Amino acid sequence: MSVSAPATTLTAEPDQIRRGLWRSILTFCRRQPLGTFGMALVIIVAIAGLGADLIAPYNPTANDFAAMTEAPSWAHWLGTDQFGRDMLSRIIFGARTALLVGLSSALVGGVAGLVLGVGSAYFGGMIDLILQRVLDVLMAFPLIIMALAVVAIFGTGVQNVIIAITVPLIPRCARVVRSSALAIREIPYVDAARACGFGHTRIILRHMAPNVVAPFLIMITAFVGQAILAEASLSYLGLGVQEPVAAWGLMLQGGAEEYASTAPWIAIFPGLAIMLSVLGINLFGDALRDELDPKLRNR
Amino acid sequence: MLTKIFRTAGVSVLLAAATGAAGWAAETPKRGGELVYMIPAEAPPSLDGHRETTFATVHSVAPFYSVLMRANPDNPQDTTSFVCDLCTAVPTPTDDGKTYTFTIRQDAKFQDGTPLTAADVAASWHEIIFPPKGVLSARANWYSMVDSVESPDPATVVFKLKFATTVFIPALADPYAFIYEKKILDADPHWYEAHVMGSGPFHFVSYAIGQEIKGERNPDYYMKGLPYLDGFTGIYAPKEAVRVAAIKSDRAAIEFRGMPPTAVNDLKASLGDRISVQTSDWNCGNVITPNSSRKPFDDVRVRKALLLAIDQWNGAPALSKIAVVRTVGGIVFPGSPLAATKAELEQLAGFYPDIEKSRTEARRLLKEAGQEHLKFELLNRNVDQPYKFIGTWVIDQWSKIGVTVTQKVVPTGPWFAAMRSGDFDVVSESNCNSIVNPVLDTQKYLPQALFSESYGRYSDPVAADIYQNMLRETDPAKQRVLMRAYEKQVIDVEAHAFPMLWWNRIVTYRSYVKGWKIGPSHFITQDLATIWLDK
Amino acid sequence: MMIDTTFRTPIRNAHKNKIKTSQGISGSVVLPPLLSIRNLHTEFRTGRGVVRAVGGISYTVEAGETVAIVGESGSGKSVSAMSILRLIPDPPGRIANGEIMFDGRDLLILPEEAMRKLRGGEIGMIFQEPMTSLNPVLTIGRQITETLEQHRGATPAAAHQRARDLLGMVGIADPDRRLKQYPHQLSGGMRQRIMIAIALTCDPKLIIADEPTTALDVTIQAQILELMKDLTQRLNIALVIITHNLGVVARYANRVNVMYAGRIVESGSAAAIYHDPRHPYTIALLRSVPRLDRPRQDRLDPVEGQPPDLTRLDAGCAFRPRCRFAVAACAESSPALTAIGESGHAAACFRAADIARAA
Amino acid sequence: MYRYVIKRVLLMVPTLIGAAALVFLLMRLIPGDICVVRLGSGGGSFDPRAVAACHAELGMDRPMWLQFVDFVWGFFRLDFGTSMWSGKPVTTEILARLPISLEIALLATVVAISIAIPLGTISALKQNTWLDVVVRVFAIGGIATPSFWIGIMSILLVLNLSNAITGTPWMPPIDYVPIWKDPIRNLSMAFLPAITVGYRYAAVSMRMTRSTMLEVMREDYIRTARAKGLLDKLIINRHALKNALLPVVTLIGIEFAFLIGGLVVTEQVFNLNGVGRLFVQAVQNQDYTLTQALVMLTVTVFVVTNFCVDLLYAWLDPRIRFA
Amino acid sequence: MSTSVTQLTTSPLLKVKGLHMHFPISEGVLLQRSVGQVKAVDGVDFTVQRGETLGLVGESGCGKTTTGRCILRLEKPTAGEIIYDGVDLAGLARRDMQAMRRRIQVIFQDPYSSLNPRMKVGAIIEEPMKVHGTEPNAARRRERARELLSVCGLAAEFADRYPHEMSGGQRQRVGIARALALNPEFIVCDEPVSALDVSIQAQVVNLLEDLREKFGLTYLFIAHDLSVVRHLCQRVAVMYLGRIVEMTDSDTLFDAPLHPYTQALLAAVPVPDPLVEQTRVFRPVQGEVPSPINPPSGCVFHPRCPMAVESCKHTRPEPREVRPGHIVACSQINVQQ
Repeated sequence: MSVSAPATTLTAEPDQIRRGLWRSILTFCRRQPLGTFGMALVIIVAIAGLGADLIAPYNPTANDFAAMTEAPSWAHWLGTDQFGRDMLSRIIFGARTALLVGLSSALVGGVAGLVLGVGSAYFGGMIDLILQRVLDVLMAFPLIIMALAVVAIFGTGVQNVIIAITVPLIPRCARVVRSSALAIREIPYVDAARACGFGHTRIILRHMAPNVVAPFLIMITAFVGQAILAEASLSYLGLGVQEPVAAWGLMLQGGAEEYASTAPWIAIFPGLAIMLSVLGINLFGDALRDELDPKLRNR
Repeated sequence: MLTKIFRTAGVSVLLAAATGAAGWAAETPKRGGELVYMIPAEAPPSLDGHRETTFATVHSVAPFYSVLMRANPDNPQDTTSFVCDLCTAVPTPTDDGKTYTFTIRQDAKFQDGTPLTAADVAASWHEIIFPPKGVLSARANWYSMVDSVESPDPATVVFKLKFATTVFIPALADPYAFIYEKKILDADPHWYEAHVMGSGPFHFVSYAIGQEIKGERNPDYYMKGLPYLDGFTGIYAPKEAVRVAAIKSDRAAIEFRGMPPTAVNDLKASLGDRISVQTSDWNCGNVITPNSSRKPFDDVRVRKALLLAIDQWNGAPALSKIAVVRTVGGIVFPGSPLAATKAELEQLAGFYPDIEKSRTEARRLLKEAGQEHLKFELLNRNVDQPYKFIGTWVIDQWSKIGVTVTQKVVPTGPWFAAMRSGDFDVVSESNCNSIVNPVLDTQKYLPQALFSESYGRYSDPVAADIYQNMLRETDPAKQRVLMRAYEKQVIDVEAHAFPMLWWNRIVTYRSYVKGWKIGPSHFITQDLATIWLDK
Repeated sequence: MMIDTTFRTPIRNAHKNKIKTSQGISGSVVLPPLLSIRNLHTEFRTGRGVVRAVGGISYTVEAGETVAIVGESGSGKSVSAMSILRLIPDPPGRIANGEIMFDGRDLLILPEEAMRKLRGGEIGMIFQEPMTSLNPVLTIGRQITETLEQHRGATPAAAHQRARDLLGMVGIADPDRRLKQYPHQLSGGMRQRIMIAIALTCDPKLIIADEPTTALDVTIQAQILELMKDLTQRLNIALVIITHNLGVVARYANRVNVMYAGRIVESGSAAAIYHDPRHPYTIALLRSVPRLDRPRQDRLDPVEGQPPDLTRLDAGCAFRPRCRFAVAACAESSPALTAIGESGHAAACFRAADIARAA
Repeated sequence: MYRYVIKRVLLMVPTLIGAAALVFLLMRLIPGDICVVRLGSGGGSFDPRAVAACHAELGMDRPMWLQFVDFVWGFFRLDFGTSMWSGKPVTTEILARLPISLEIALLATVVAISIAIPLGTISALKQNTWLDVVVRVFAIGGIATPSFWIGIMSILLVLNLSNAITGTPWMPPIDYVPIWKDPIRNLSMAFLPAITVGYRYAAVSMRMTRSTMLEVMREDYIRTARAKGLLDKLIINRHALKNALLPVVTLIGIEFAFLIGGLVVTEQVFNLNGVGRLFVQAVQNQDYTLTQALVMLTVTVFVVTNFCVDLLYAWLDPRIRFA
Repeated sequence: MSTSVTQLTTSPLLKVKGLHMHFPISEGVLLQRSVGQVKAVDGVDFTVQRGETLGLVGESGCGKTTTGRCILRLEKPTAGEIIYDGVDLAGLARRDMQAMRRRIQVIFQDPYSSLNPRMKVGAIIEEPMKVHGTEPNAARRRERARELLSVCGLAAEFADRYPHEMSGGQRQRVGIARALALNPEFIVCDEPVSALDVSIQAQVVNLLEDLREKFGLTYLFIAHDLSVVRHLCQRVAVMYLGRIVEMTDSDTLFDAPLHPYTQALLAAVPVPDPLVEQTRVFRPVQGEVPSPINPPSGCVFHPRCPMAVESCKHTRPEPREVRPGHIVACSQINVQQ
């Protein structure tokens, strides 16, 4: 072999691995069997939610007085509820509501929290200090209490429930983002960006925000789960999504208690739907965190 | 276990009211024992019946108090039978029906030992009818016909009216109209909010805030031999599931207000004949009220289309399996002689026997009004039984004429606020009073100018006229004719508000509880004096 | 330069040097060495494949001597040291093969319980990061005495006394106060002294120091190294010092093993390594370091290229792509460590002999 | 340390005032008022003159800012006024409900801690074994399941199980008896709610224990401890747990403060006459004084718990204690 | 060195005068008040001539990095002047500073964290050009980024890589390429090689030298590794606890240091040659660096200084030019030639 290897130019070695998306997914599946299970659950919920119109065997809102509180059968796999509505169809359409409520409140709350958190961390000083105090106040209210107040003011319905869940999520998100952003602010590449003379906006958006994305995404997954649960709790108190919209929490409201012993399918299946989807989201989020956090990874 | 649940599910076991009533008359009551019952509500704001409207107050303290008159406890189903409690006989009015003179019994004593006199009765009624400044009287408007209340001597109370009317005696039998001690009222009109001092069958023992109230037998009760019970405990339990479980596990014996059929099925399935049931038509009914001041509900065709779309006759049997509703009726409680018969009802829009015809007409009306794809929001109250059941049902009914409805459910406060400020499209409300008094009860359908708790925001001089005549009509037959005209005007002609199914009171209890008869109102027959335990 | 004659860097104990060099790598003459590692392989199973962090190394350490393991990051020097105490986290790590004889026992087949007694008892260890290697929530005293209590069954009072003595030994004044303090209340240098004290607690025969001064400032580094040297000499403790700092090696080590890509490429006395290097990597390494004691040369002579990916080593010499002496044979097989020149000097290069002339 | 305490105490003040302002505002934004709710809740008609009398009685006709000043001033004098709903002193209303809620919260905490720490530790030490998988699924299950659903299902289970075993259905008592009067009755009432609330609590703490334990076990000082030849038991108990529990302590504290959120729903399910149920009642009745006091109680509990946790943390972590 | 002497006549590119950087230690709830100061930099003066490399050495916490950050205006100095080509950077408004940033660039110590992990190498290098508009054409920018990579010894295909796909040495080259993107005159090198392995270190040192010649750059070279400093710098300033204790040309400093601290520092560094080491006289300096929150009175080095006399405890020695071009801050040194 020649001794005169290029002294000045290093070549990119072709065998260095650049993982493709599919490959990353495969690796993830191999290393995180629980996470994969979670991902599968999430995918099922997503498919159910998106394709509800195509999948659901019945109209989820049509009352059928000829088939009230029927036990699971071939015609109605998961039975019917007190209005004779097909439970399976309502659960499938409920996935749509869950996705809508979960995703939109987690995303809106998350993005608002992201902006507040990163901004607060970046600018520091008085802005940060005041924002911290405001967040302290908001954080001191338990989520359900805050949500109760918001629903009491605006009334129920999908949109208001989303608002009610989003509002208390914002400070929680801002907190998490702020602390990761604070850590990132200390990382030299932010200094490097400042030394290059970049503006605040560019530094925040291009250099800081993308790097809080990993913890942010993981947090979002947790928030989606929390939002679905919060919706269920609100519904249980009668202040969640309202009839005739199909929603899991709503299906449990009344039904879970009234029919738990005489028509348990009305009480059990929506609860299972909530449990499995939130379980799936959390398992997936946990696995994602393990995968993205080098500290938790086995080398 | 699961198979058992599945097998018994859906089996509906309902006993007729008569079954319970026939059974106990023959038996000899046993004395003693303590009754534990559930009060299906949060604890009442105060214990003062004069100022409160919640049944929780009645269910909590009625056993401690006497009243002047009451619905007949031996035949509570008769909406026109009123009997004396503290008076000795129901008086015949004099002075063209404008003066009522009551003789008060002299053997009643307050818990503190003070004898009860006509002065106490007059003072209590005076406080109810003419509340002094700073004192709340929730139902003072029932007594607008009363001119004065006086007690010329310790045994006599005289009511003078402005005009003769049939609504006076039922109003006097209001189960909230507890007789208080005059000297206490004089000293502090608010005293009774937090304290109890009555002359009823039971003496007050204790009240644990938000949790329970306890009473013990009044040994000096003027109805000799009563009460049978040594004492009672009323536990506040707003959650239906908890109440069902409590009765199931015998933590409590009865809940007097009424449970939905599913709960009854559940109890029957697990306890069989250890459970008894009494049912009755309930003097509460839901009302769907469109906001006539808001487009397009200012158009009678739209209102009428919404009314026509609802299939009450077929809805009733189905809904009665899942909700506390049962009977199709008009604006008057079906158990009252003033109520419309089925034939009369079927003449009114919304009650036609042929639903297809009704809906075709409804669609035609909508088309005519240019509202074929009507979309609106139904305002509903955050109460399950039966508000939300009715809501879900009517929304499905309306979808059948192409109307899309979303629902906004709010707690009681915002619900009232929205109704009072007219901030709604269509609201689901109810009409429910402590005692059946049809003419007063149907004030609900008067324009708001005449009755402040009517929320449809319409004006209707015709209806107002008919009502005034009905109020002053003392001949029952003529009054009934006027009622029909009034009903036709507010429903069929104007469709101001749609009376929905009347409720169904199903009281489920441990079979060892005897001596209690169900009435059409959950406020009456709550003094527990005749109840005994067969244990 | 400041003239001060109070302390002169002592020259290695010549008599000891002789014993050791006579045994050398083939060594099995008179006394068995204190520590003898043979053909040690340690690997890590990762998502990217198996990382052969240590690919068959052998060396010996005599009682009381200081042996340096030199190499760049990723050369396997730390892993090889951790392997001695079997502190490789498993999974993902695994000692795949080899033999580690310590004081007559093979550590790789020793039961876990016996191994545990050995750790901290007969072999002490000092780590790179004094900041993180001490438990932040336990007092210094606790962290010293627990070793004694564990290994010697010492009473708390006796352990405390010993801890005070140890602090004195490592040059920490006011030991009573220090023992009650927590690591964060001490400076980096102080903490490393504590680490040394912990390593010394049970009078070990061997101390393994993994980059003990890398995280410290120069002046503190010098203090710590002097202390270690002084103590190991006084107490006749063998020291395996792992470092990438060639200066430290030159100043303190009796013998040196140079590691590259998981293997020892050259081994010998410090003098031999520095003045007669036979492996191209050693040569390149020495040339690439700027010298403090010499006026600046024109340019440094760096080792070009990058260290190899340990997951994809081939049969040939791992240094071959960066080697200016590489020949065809280098691709065929990996050269074994072969003795050359003076006793105890060995290099793993086919052209070791040619290089002597070339260099 | 002394400065630190003072600083933390002072930090509470703006939080409390902010919370007071927020709850005051939120309550008044809710449409409707207590008088109408009170008079109309029976569903029947009521006299409009009574509404006006009620407004005057409750002082609702006074200017808003005056009401706020009264409220804040009252708060600092620990005078919360009287409940607008019942006319009783707010303190009486709350104190009547506090014992049961506190008891459930404490029991739940005990349940949570006694499950979470051992299971979380084992799960971390046996990472990626079947045991770990079971523990993790169990933990995430606690986070994923609506607590009221667990409550409903557990009541049902108890009823049916007891029926199946003894032939008579059994359920926990529905009225509260203080523990010193009748411990068995008291505990049989409290255990189901405590488990229901505690499961989630345990789940959250368990996850935290597991992940910090995993992190700590990779720390250099654990390697040092192993290199010192310490027994595994000692390494885990003294070196790892002590460090790993620091964040867990914080979490347990914060979650304790948030228990009230869980109680809001759970107390409904079990018909417990506690502050959670009182809170829902107060909000629904639009009882401003009571709601305000309850929110301030929650916020104060939150703030004080956080404060205590910080102190505890500082006490446990010498890095802060001696900073 | 002779070059530096000749250039002394021309005006220096950078003149730092009386630089102070005190970080407040603040406490308080809403309104923070200062309860103390970390005197990271406490009165530093030096100049850098055009084309020269000034080494700034010292142990951790001596303020060398903070000095660099002040020049870059990553920190706003508490007091003092930083006159760069006639402009005082210390007082410059943010906007005006942005313009100066084109001329002054930086290379950071840690090649792992000084590159944004979410950006491709090409984008990292192009970004400054884009923001400053020095190369508005995207294609030309791309071209130039590739050029810079090759100047820094990296193949053009690295432009499409993410930093985490590269080794430390490669990343440091990217960091250098980014610094060069705006064609600066002056680069603050903040420990650019200390995180690298020995063999890679040499590669980067050579690269820095090449670039200096090729582009006529001026470096402020901050490092704790004295050998690298000796290799790369014409002049060296030694810092201790926020102050410069000695400053002179490289060879003088390393061969005949005057300040006792410099002497101790040099003595502590082992030389990679056992024979030399055997002959070296060495006694490590005692004690540790005191806290900059509460530095010793008088001469900050006096508690550790073997030459300290009583007056050192009270009087702060001012830097003096004991020989032409040789500045020492020690009252005990009296060399006049």
